[in-house]
Amino acid sequence: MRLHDEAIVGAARGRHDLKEVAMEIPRDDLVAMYATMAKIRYFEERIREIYYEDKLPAFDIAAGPIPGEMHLAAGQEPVAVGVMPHLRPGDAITATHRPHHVAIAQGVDLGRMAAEIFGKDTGLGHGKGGHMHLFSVEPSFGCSGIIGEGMPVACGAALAFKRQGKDNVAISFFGEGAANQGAFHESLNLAALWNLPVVFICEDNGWAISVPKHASTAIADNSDRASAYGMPGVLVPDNDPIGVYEAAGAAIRRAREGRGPSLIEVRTLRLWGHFEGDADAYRSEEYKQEMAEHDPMVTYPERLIAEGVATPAEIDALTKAAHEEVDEAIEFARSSPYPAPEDALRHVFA
Amino acid sequence: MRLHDEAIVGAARGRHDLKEVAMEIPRDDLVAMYATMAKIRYFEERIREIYYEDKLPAFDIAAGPIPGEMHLAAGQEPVAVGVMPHLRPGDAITATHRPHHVAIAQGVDLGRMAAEIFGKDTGLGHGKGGHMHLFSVEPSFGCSGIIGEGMPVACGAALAFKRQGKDNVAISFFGEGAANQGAFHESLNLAALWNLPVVFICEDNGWAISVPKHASTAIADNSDRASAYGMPGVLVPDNDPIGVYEAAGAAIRRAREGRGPSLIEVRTLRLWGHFEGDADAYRSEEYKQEMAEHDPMVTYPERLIAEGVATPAEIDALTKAAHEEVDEAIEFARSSPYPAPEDALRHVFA
Amino acid sequence: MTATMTERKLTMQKAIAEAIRQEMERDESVFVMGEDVGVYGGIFGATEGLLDRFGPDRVIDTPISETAFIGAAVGAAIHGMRPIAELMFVDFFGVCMDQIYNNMAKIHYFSGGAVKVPMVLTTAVGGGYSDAGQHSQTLWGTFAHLPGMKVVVPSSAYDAKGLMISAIRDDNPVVYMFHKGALGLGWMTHNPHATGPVPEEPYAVPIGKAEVVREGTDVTVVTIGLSVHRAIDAAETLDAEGISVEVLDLRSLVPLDREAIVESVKKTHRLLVVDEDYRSFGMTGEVITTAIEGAFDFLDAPPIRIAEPDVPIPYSRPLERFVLPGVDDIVAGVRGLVAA
Amino acid sequence: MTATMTERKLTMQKAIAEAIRQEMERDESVFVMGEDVGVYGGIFGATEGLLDRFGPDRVIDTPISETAFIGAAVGAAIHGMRPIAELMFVDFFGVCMDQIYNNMAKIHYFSGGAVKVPMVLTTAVGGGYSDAGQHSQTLWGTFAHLPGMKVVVPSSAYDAKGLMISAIRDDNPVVYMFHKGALGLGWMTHNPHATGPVPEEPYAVPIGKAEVVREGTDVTVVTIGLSVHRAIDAAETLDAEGISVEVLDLRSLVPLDREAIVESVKKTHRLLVVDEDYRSFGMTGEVITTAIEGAFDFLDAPPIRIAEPDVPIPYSRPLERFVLPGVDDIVAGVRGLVAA
Ligand SMILES: Cc1ncc(C[n+]2csc(CCOP(=O)(O)OP(=O)(O)O)c2C)c(N)n1
Ligand SMILES: Cc1ncc(C[n+]2csc(CCOP(=O)(O)OP(=O)(O)O)c2C)c(N)n1
Ligand SMILES: [Mg+2]
Ligand SMILES: [Mg+2]
Repeated sequence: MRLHDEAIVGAARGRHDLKEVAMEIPRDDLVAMYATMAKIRYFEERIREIYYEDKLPAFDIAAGPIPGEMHLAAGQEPVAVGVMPHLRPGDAITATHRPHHVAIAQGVDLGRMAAEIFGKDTGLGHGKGGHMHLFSVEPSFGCSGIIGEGMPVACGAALAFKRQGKDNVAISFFGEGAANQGAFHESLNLAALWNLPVVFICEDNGWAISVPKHASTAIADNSDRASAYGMPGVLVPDNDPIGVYEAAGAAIRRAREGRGPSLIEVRTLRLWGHFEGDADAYRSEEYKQEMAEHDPMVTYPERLIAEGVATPAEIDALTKAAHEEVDEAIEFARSSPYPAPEDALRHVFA
Repeated sequence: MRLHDEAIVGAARGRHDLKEVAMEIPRDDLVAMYATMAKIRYFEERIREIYYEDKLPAFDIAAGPIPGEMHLAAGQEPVAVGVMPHLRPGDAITATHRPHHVAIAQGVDLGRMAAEIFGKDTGLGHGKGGHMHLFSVEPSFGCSGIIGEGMPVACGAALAFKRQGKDNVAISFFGEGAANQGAFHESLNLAALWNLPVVFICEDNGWAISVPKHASTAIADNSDRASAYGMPGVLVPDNDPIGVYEAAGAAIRRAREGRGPSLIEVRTLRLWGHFEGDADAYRSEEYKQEMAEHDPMVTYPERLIAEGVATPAEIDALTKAAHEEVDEAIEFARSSPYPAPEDALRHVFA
Repeated sequence: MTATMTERKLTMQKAIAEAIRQEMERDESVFVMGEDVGVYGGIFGATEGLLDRFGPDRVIDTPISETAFIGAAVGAAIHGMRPIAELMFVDFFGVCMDQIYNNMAKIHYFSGGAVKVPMVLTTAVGGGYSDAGQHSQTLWGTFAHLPGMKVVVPSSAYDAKGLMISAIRDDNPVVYMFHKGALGLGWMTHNPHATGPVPEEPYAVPIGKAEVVREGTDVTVVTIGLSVHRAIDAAETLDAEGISVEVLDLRSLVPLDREAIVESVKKTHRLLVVDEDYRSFGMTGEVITTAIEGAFDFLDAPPIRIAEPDVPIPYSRPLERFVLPGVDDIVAGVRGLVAA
Repeated sequence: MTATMTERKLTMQKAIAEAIRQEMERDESVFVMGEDVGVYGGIFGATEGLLDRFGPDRVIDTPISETAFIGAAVGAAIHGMRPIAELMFVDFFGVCMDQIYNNMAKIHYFSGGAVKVPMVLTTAVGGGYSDAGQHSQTLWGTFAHLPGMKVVVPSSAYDAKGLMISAIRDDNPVVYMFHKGALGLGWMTHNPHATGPVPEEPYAVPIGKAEVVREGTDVTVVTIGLSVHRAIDAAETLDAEGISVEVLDLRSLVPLDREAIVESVKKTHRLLVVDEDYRSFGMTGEVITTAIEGAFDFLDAPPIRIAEPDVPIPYSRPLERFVLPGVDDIVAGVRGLVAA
């Protein structure tokens, strides 16, 4: 069954011989990727759970401890965690309306991030930004509610790094839907033209809300669009953290060395609805069932265990530690105070 | 010497064996293309001449019978005339801030077009639009002052034709500078995705005002960007009316037959400054000299004569007829009345 | 509400979808495009049921390419169609405004009247449910400032249907804004005002006519969109205090029914303007200036305004509540005005 | 004009270029990007001479990709630079407004003050030379309506330099609009007001302070940009008739110097607002409302406004003259106001 129009998800699962890869990829990274995936998934699960508090039975988007739209990234963990081990202090990331997995992988303060999602004064933006507008200075993270908006910003960060003589890189995450927004084209051309240290990472989950990729994109692979800018384009076809690790590693190295931008497309899975509350009626039960079978939170630790990289006990311990960290962050968020109403007037200007 | 960064202009001049081509291209078309080129060039010359009336010695853009910006297309005639013979009634064209050659080739009423440029009440838009905003209903022509603005509109015209069961096509002209505007990407994707009868024609004159193509475009040929949309991309490297004729003929046929959009890039020459009054100091005298040597108004008729397609006397007669038609249009424009000032308030709403 | 009344009640969302459906049935040239307008039925339900009824040739899901598809609507409109293009949230206008304000809105003028652009741009506006600063704006002031497009904002289900029908039939580009909080969506906080009587048969509500939705004698409250409901609720409260409030629902900003504003102010001598858009350089200043131009000598007190205080809409509930006009704000404003 | 005077005179265009040069010399983090800012020196000369002085790493010609390069300015500003990005004509805002109003202007707020975006967006505004409706607008009302960015519009060479220096040093995004007709360009109709004394040394003119450029007692004319010159010319004419006109140059719309407006109106009791932007939902309404809010009881007559009458700017000379505010219009307006 085809989850993506042109590739069977999981078909390339065997592509990486872990034994061989293990020689290149430090075991620590393989394990750390799992630990971060566990943190992400549990965070998303907790947020989801809390999101529905006081919103039901008749779903009211404005009610509950976490109101507003909520775009969760369950299934897309591999994209974020495969990039993370290659980052250095000072690197910049721009992400999308579905930002949690990336922010968590980059190491954005989990408590302040959760607090922002709860609209609390201890949040990253003192409650002004919310889930789609998480901004962190160290590490440098930003996201936005407008499709494609972060791509030019990443170019600018990269331009600053270049001008400042730093070997930092900027990473821009965006969905396959965003790849049809003008900003994609302009940004990739600019990055290639100016040889900027940017890596563009397309999270192809096959869907832009209810619109499947084949109804939005004239060709099968956005990675093929890299040739329109003379930059390398790489496809990671199987939502595999290791595939992302390899592709991102090469692209980030390239960027750090002053050899310019790259485009990586990762076929990933949006396990849940576009946003919470989405009935997800445009995807069949069969489709959802097959997605569940390819859930990276199942398949990746299985592989680690099967290939002898980690023991079940290690995996359990990592999972538990991840949960504890998330629970603590959520507890911090919950117990934090709301900003004072009139604080709404602050921070328009510096 | 390289006028375009990656191709020597005129290098491919011998590419078309006229004798052979003559079997495919009706002689009438070859000759008509010349006649239209003559009309365009003379029109641009006359406008240029009149444009400077009362503006000198100290150039004042607001003065004279034709005020405002003026972008002339001398040198780009081949792009327009190569497309024209393939058009049918009902086809739609969108052009740019440099629109005259295309409008003339399509057969837009020359007198009303000139009158619009003079700001007269008899103009296509009763003086409201001016040189960058020429709109004609039959033939369907539009242009605009915003880079890339016409490309989505052409997609929409094509969508209408498709829905109405017509075999009409829409042609969108744009500069190589415009190919880095988001609208390019979005339009080409949309056209390919919906299999629309559109032909995108990139007039690559190598310059966006003072910015050379290599400083704006990450790759050499915009025609190569067609692959990012799964559509055919064709390069006409030599500003050759016959090359354009062939490429446009194939693309338009394809579109009419419901086989979807194409992208054609034509290396052409902007013989004059970006706009009148432009000192054109960013291009060397040597460069300008070489451009003059490749002036299609010289090379094309020479070829027609050399290959026995037309006699010098025929060429002269065509030139004379073209001049007469233009003179008449300009005379009509000059002698027409201005709109009444308060007419400015009309036509905001239908 | 002048057309025949019927007992059938609809939410504003259903009224919009019905209007589009009826016009599509009547006129082959009407079609819809936008993100998620097909199987999803529009994120705010404006195209609910249309895909099933008319198929994918007339109800077209688009890529996230607002410049391309809104520009394509312009091109299609020029060539004999009557497209309805949906910009999912008005907040996204920044990626496609050129096609809207410089192209859609100006071609008719540039062509000296020769070319018509009969299209509707639908878009969702408004906050109040913690969607933060890129998904909660109304921005109608921005659209109304730029000439060449009509701008309508219904506040009732009845008007929603009638104005949509007028918009589709209009030979000009019409920006049709629906306030998310007034649609009566199942997943938004219940709004009793969102449901109202809507005749089955097609009818047109004229664009450019304001409506006195509540008569009063002491103060005129001029507003639009969801704030009409807020104003009515405030008026009920004030009634109990013996203050009689007239509520004028502008219904469209372009054309702006200046006569209706002036007339009401001449009657009540006091004006409060309520706006969910940013305060400065927007609707409140325009309405107050209109009153000054037309009824200066009738004013017993300087007009006042309640609007979003020129800050991006914040996410957190207490912050957002603080910046959006509330019923209490209107009550307090009217009290102050009467005391002045 | 409070800083030390010098006899050296510059056009506004030279004053802008000098300000940028001096700031680039002072601060390595300042750089310029935009279309034709390099060898061409900016279509309106704002970056004249900078490429030679600073080279292509700090004076960067861009593709025609406003979304990308203005967004890149945002990214660079966040990361320690102070970019100046030029949007060649303000009319082009529609292709890149999202980066401007939703990103540049809001990140500081969304981040709760953590992230700063110190950048300047320069752009040319205004008509009067038959460049038609996509190259002649001022649109400052559109920018001023949307929160999070400062909006400045100098009318003199002195202010142009001082405001540019303030804009570059400001930790906030500043939209810096220069009116083509006020720049003193060789190829524009000669404007004697465009040239004025400009000190050599760097100095800052504060953003948010209006200036009384001509004192008067009978009528206040509030305006901005090129219309300041029109108002001064009108005032001279009216002087001869015994009407004393005070001209207030707002100099910035955000922040708006409301005190200055109110103060002047309290003195003269009569207000005329002149604006080259579209009339409705813009600056004129905001200024008049500000006067109403602050000086209602001082007004002897309803304030009036002269502005572009809500039509796209037409191309043809007589048409454009008709829609743009002229000296004669101001003279007539003031006469009417005094007679009222
Ligand atoms: C410019 C713009 N257009 C439309 C939207 C509405 N919208 C939000 S998310 C989304 C789908 C995005 O799809 P994709 O880029 O694939 O990301 P995903 O949601 O799959 O992570 C859309 C259309 C928006 N936020 N911005
Ligand atoms: C969106 C936008 N950005 C910038 C401009 C200013 N501008 C007018 S023409 C031009 C150069 C266009 O270059 P190209 O597309 O190659 O066309 P050419 O002038 O060479 O015919 C520029 C930058 C504009 N009109 N619109
Ligand atoms: Mg997606
Ligand atoms: Mg060019």
